[in-house]
Amino acid sequence: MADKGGLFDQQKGFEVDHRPEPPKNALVVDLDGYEGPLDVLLILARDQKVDLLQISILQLAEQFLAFIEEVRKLRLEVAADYLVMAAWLAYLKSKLLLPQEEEEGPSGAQLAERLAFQLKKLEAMRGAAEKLFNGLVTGQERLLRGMPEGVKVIRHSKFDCTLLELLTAYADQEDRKGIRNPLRLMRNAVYSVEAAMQRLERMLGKLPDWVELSAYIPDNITDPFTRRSAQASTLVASLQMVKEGQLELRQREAFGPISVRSKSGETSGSDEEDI
Amino acid sequence: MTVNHDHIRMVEALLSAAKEPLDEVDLAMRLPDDADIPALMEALEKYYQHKGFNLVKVAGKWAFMTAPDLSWLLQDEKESIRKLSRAALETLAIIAYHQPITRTEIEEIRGVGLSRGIMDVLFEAGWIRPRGRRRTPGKPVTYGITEDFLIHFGLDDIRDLPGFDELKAAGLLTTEPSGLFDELTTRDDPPALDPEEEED
Amino acid sequence: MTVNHDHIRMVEALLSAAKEPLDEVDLAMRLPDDADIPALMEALEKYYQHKGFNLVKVAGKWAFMTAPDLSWLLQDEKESIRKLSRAALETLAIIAYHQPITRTEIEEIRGVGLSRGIMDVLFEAGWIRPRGRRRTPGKPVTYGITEDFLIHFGLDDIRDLPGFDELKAAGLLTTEPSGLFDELTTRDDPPALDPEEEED
Repeated sequence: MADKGGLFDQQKGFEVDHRPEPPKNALVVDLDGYEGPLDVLLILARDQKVDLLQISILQLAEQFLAFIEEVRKLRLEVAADYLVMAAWLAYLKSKLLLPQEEEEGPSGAQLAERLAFQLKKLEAMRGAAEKLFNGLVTGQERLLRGMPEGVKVIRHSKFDCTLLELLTAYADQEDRKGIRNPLRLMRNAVYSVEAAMQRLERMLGKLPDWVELSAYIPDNITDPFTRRSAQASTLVASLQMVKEGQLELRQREAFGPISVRSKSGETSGSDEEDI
Repeated sequence: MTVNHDHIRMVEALLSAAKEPLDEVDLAMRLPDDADIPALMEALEKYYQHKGFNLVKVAGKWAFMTAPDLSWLLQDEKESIRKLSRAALETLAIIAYHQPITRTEIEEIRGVGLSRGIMDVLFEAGWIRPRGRRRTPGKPVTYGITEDFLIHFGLDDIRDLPGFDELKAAGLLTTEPSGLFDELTTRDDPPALDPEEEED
Repeated sequence: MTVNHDHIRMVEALLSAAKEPLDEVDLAMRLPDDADIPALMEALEKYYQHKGFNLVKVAGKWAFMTAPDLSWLLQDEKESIRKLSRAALETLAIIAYHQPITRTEIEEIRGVGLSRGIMDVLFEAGWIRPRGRRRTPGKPVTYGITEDFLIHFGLDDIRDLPGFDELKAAGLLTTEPSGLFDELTTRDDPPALDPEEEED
């Protein structure tokens, strides 16, 4: 294709794109320079130098097919969407060339028109993007006050939160859930029921007769949280031991102190050392 | 000028001190009840039109901005330009002109799959936002542009986009599928991602 | 006034856009050689002395500042806006996506206890409300979002919130879903009202 140089020149319009310009060697055809098959078609179409709605789709189809042919000669794999486009254009070409048959669906001419329209649309958006960035961009052509003293916008709600922030918060949350089997750090400040039971069992024989349950709580616990958990666990442990027949519990009035003693006739587990 | 001079001074003070453009509701809340905001703004706009900075309306909000013809003077103060890839630029323009628009419709117009990086960049810039859902099967999310977009590009309204009315009149801003390739393939799977687009 | 009008405009633009006060040397460097800076500043100072903002000299440098008699205008706005804490944001998002939801369920999803203050803030903002009671042991109260929430975030309907896949497509999510909450996040139907629930 002799017009390759001119073809690449069309890409200069966008200043913000800093992709290195493809080499102008007509033998090197690099698909990486294009934004898909429609982009190639648009660039080819511009060579016809007429309004896109007036272009010869037949000629365009031939150009595209030749282009793909060229690319395939140099490089084996061509992205699937280019091949789909090539196949479709070949189909369109045959439809345009063959005499019109009575059949379902749009005619070749209608399809050609639609393609031209789609190219026109894409071109319009490219032009628009360019104009947008060449317009009165705030921060470039027009600057806001550099040193505002700080009137904040009066929002109509007291809290400032954008939808994006909300979505991001949710997404972060979801992201964290993506971690499987997260490491969980157990709170070791909890005095477990098991520990309370062991202690009760060990101490039972040493304290005869009714003793307040609170006496069984280790007195070296200073952290209030741990202390409360020890109280709760000791109570639960004592209830369990009553159920097992090792203990008797007594409470004389509501909210009054709870006393405990070893059930008569029962031997306690062991009477070794205290803590 | 028949507008109240005290009110003029208040608007000047507020707009000069504001960190971002203020709308007329914001101004009305600060000013005495009898202030005629539209008349004040009109007077001020006129008053500042030939100064070194002008009163301009962006996204329906007012702000003092330096005069465009002096932008050459202010090189040091300019914000560094966010470099957008061509794909991102095009996607942004498509969203702005067609909003609300779904992902698939964007892909349809560009004729190529939309890589995740692109939307990411536009979200991050604060220029696009999810707008709602299309009431069609699958209820796809639609996207639109934000107020920041309008402010950034110095537009008061979406209608101020370059060539908006002409493009609309020419029917170029419809999002209906062209049905072009239906003949060949029923594309219910999204078009393959263009690996090149990932690079931005 | 004999000062050059173009020079006046340049000083106005420079001082308006400057991020810090400028001294006369700074200004002279940017202006044409023949600019008479002291005369310009004198003219401008006089010109702006009765406006809503004045040209003032602080520590030998020039800046536009709000007229002292109007500083009250800028006062109470400064504190009126609060940002939501990360925990509150997350809680709000969870309520929005999973409503109606109980306290315990929120805690389960976030993996940490919910402090009282968080819900208070969201109530204060007017974004959440108690919705009813779950018909499970203990009859816990369920929470949901309010109409104000929808208005604030510009949503027509709570169903307009993007789903998991769309968040991912928009680049907001980076990891794979854990599968833990699949039925909550990937269903395409709007979260149906909990049948177990009585609306109040």
